[in-house]
Amino acid sequence: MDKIQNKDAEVKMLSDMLLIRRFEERASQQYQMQKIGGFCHLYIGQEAVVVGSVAGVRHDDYIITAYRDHGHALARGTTANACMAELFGKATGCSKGLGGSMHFFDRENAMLGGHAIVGGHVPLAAGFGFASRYKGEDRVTLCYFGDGAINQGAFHEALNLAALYNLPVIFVCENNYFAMGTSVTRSTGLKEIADRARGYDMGSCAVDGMDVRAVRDTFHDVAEKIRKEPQPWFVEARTYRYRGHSMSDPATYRTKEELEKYKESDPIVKFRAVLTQEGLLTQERFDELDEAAKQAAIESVKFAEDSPEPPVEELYNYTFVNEGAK
Amino acid sequence: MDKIQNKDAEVKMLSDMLLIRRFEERASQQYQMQKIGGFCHLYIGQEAVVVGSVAGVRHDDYIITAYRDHGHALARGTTANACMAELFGKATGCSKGLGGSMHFFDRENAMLGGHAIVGGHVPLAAGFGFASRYKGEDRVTLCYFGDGAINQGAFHEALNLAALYNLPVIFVCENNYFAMGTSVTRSTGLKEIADRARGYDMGSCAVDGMDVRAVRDTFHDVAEKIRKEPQPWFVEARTYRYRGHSMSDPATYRTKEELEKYKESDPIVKFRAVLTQEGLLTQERFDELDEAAKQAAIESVKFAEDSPEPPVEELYNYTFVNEGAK
Amino acid sequence: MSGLSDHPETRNITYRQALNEALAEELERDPNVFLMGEEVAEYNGAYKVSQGLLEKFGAKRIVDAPISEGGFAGLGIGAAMLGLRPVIEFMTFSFSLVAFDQVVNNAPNMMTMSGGQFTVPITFRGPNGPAHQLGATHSHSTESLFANFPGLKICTPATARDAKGLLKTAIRDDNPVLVLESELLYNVKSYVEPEDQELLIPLGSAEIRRDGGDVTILCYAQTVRMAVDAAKTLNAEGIRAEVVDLRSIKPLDMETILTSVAKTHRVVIAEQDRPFCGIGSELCYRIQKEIFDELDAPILRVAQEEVPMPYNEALEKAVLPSEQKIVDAVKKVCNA
Amino acid sequence: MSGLSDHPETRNITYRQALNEALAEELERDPNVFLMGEEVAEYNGAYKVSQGLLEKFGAKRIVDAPISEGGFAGLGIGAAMLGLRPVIEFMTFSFSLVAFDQVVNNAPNMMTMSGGQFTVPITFRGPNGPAHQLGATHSHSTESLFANFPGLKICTPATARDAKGLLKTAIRDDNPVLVLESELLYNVKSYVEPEDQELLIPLGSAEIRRDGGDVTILCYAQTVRMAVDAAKTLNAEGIRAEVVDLRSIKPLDMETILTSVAKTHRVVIAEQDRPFCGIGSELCYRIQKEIFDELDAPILRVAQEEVPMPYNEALEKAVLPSEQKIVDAVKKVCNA
Ligand SMILES: Cc1ncc(C[n+]2csc(CCOP(=O)(O)OP(=O)(O)O)c2C)c(N)n1
Ligand SMILES: Cc1ncc(C[n+]2csc(CCOP(=O)(O)OP(=O)(O)O)c2C)c(N)n1
Ligand SMILES: [Mg+2]
Ligand SMILES: [Mg+2]
Repeated sequence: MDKIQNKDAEVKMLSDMLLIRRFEERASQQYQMQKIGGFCHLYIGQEAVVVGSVAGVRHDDYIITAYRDHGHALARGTTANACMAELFGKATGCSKGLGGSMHFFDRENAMLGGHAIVGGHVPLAAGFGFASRYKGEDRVTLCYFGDGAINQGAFHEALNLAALYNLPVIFVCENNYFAMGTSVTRSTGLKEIADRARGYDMGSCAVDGMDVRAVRDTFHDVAEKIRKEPQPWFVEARTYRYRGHSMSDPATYRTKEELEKYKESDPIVKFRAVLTQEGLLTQERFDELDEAAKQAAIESVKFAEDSPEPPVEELYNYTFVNEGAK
Repeated sequence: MDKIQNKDAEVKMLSDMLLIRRFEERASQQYQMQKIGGFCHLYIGQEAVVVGSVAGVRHDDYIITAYRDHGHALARGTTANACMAELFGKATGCSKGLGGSMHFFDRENAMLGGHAIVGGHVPLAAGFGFASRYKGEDRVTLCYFGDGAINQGAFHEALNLAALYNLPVIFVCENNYFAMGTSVTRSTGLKEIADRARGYDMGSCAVDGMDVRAVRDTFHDVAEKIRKEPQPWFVEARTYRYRGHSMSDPATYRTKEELEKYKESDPIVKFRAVLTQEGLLTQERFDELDEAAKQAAIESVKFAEDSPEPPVEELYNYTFVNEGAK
Repeated sequence: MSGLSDHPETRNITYRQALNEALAEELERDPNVFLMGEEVAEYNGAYKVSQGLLEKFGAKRIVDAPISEGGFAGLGIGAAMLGLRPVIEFMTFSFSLVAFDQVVNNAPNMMTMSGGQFTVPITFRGPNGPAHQLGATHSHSTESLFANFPGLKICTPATARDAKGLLKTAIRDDNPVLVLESELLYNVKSYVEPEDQELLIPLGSAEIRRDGGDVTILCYAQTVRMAVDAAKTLNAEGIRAEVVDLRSIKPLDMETILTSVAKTHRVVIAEQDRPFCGIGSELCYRIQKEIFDELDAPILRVAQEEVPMPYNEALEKAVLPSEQKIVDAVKKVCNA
Repeated sequence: MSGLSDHPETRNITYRQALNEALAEELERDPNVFLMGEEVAEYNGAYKVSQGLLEKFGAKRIVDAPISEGGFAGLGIGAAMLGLRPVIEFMTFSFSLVAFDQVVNNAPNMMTMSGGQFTVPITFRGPNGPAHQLGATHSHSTESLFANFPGLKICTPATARDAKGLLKTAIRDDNPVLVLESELLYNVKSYVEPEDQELLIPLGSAEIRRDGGDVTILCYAQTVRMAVDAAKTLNAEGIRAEVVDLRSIKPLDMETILTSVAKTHRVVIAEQDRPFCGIGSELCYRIQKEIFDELDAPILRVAQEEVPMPYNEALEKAVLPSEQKIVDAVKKVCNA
């Protein structure tokens, strides 16, 4: 664990979380200014899950997630510019402006997409695991989804296939306790989400998704285990989203008190305190990092604004691969 | 349990199993003579599962199953005539010749169908349970399916819904160890099928599906329990099919020895021995019962042969309910 | 005539409110009617169509479901087999694709497979078709897919009045009916009869939104307003377009369609769906089959471009039908 | 010309065998190709199309799957995104309906949604359309459903030669391709080039099965033989029908179709699917749009009757297209 626990890596986790937070705040603002269309789901509050999990695995391991995907791309190294440009629907966006908020892709960074049909991407993750084994690679796949997705047929079939074929996939349930307005107690009779894995005889564990180090360590351990002995694993990361489900949701289904309670264990505040206490972070350094994150977010808006639209003449260029291009 | 364990009821179970066995033998013969079209899946070997379970519950409890459904209709009281006529595609069939082998229905006997899309009927069973509760009835639903069906998305969603809404449905996995040529060890990583229920926090048990009394008692107990406190339950009935998957399957994927081993615990032979030993059955009585079953099967062929075809003029009568018929 | 605009002195309500009234009235009338779907109860509907219904009818009748479209569609079908009259909301019909097998196999085939013993009086409803920049997976027009299956009825209200009258009729129908609403119309107001006046609009009756003798524009749902606007624009140029709102896709009101075409001899179809094997193709076949000799020009359709829906606003606009595209198509068929 | 009958001195093999050769050759050629589906390996295929492949290529390349069509279709799509070239067998395309969302959302939209970063070089194959008395849920013709989605290619081989040549082309195509086979054709033999001769048939090229100048019969898959037989019958009555086998539904070979129609001026479409928004409706739209003035009679289609498929043999026959129905339709358009 030495390598991932060095000071730079720790500080990088903090700055990644800050970047996501600041980026999402800007996205929210730009959405309200109607610079962004369609649906827009913010990741604020959940930053430690993706930052910790990505930090715990290799950069060439595959990741895939649902529509709440800005954080996943940013944590993987997609630039804020490419992300904001995507929200603006610009040609410089990470999906060339064709995907939008729910469909961030970044092949270079092994980010295999945000996907908008709940549960629909989980079988794809089994396919990545299958491809890894087929090719003899030792890459693992991280497949993120929400607590609401575990009741979809596609989820079920994919988990059974992964268990049957021993595919190296970590199924990551980001349990933020709500699927839109439906609390998790109203979507399944299960008391512990991680127990769903028992129906597949699949290893599982739960982790405090507000504690970035705990997340990183859990994923590192699980990933190294299944890299050596290919098999799927189920991780429930308990977290919370501060904002509504999407920009149009006032989130009246939960109390202010509940939200405030979770904010007390804010992943950024908490991790900042830990690093400070351990002497790894000064006030100045934190301010620098936060300022850099804010600047990157502001800069991304400018970049997106200045970027060109995808040309209408190219409308038909993305339906079929050119016949010649074998 | 007195009522269901009286002598007549016990003998009735034996004669029902005999009727199914003899009916299926005739169906096999008639299929080979090309009197029956489409697919045809025989229930031989599994008789104790449906006969025992149906004997354990009330006659107004709902049942629904997959395409291997001849036994289910017969056990419920659909006549051999109506069943054979259905196989022949005749207007006197239990589904008027429109359903065929895979789609036996009998509303009178609360048999809500054989259904041919693997797993596709499981949500319907949740609907029956929902309707029972909605109407304030105390009927339970028995939903039968094979070991291969537990890997379908529809199965998963239905079980979660049933658990969430506390629906009085017994999900009955008739584990005959094969889905076509795929042994159950090759379709799921699970070691015990009943464990799949753990992923829904649903009560479950396994029963020897070759022992008709054990099956009856299990279903009686589960049904009475969930009749009082509505909730779903999962029962794995371990059984074996003697024939190929369908009439066209030579079943080369298993050994003769394996088949012979299971035949040693043949549900009819076993139960006959028990009844004889307990003094509830004589040789003569058994011969009578078997003869009656054989006669009923022979008679059903004649009935089917003599029955009229559904009139071609009625082709359009079964697509929409007549507008007036509210 | 058009029924699309406000009525000065009478009751004008939104399409959303009209659907809400239809649900409330049918829930009130028949205790076997219940509403099930994601977020329909406590959240009052993702698009607020079921606003207030939980409060009024309670949790037995207004039932929140987890994200298991196939599961609860099938649950509804099972309940319908036993005589309940479920209304199943798909948050959008794009999500009906994960429930496809239930909707196309279990609902429409049950009557045939059971030799008439079981029928399925169920209503599936929710918004259908593209909204604003929702991308490739969230913009599906499902009408032609479902229309391909015998045993399903389908309607596509374009106005508040039709939304109310068709939904009420659908709920009372003893067959499976799909009510394909439109997110983009939820906020649009139009005249609807007072609440004390029962409003039932039969399936299979088209409505002429504007009279004209030069060309027939066939349209439904989102394209009705575009077609009426196109007709107004064309009028200024001396082309009088008759605008026929199909209102139901199945059954189709061929009589109204053919009467119009026999008068105008020219047809443009304005459809919100994808072209290949879309609704327009079926209309075209039926019209030319029935009154081939009446046609003075090829039938043209204005549908989506044949690409997965892009997110970018300008590209999305380029994909979708529009007033301008309808105008252009009409001019083409009129000069032919 | 017809390509449907045995070739006296050369190699005649079954449609099944042709598919098997196509799979074997492509598995041999490209290590990234693998075959996955229910019973494809140890059982050698429910319809024996994959006979011997497990033995030859091993369990890594020929993979049995549980009854989880959505799951393994999606698995294949994921693997294809990473450069493998999966061939996914649906035991029949009736079962593709439980995998519908995967096939229509994840496969064709990925390229658009990712701005071109990911493509999905996958082949979905298996028998499609009615076979013998399989009833309402097991007789689906899925071609028009999938054809409605931009981003999918679809072919429908009617002969052993086409089965081989089209499947090989499909596997090499960098886009998702559906190869819709036909259970009723698996045992039918016809001429196929020797195994040492590479056979690739491009998608989007129709084949004229019989020349004629009086009427064009458009057909594909199961209806090709019916159409050829009908043409022979009609010939005896002095009507020379040109039989055009589409071979691919997407892309459509409009050039061949239009050339034929421009010559004959009359069209009958013989399709195995359900009529409403079926393939025939699309063909009709395109033909009348392109060469309206060449048409001397309305286009007629012979498709299934619009009912869920009944089990009874006579009723099933009444539902399906037939040589006789084609003959009758041709006579109608020729007397028009
Ligand atoms: C199949 C399907 N059904 C419904 C939706 C609409 N929908 C989008 S997100 C969402 C809630 C998902 O909740 P969860 O899985 O917990 O993820 P979270 O939003 O909390 O990240 C729903 C119902 C959808 N996109 N896909
Ligand atoms: C969705 C779907 N996929 C595939 C099939 C084809 N099929 C019919 S039965 C069967 C095997 C089912 O096995 P199991 O559930 O164990 O039931 P059993 O035949 O043993 O009674 C398969 C694959 C189908 N009917 N439906
Ligand atoms: Mg959630
Ligand atoms: Mg089995």
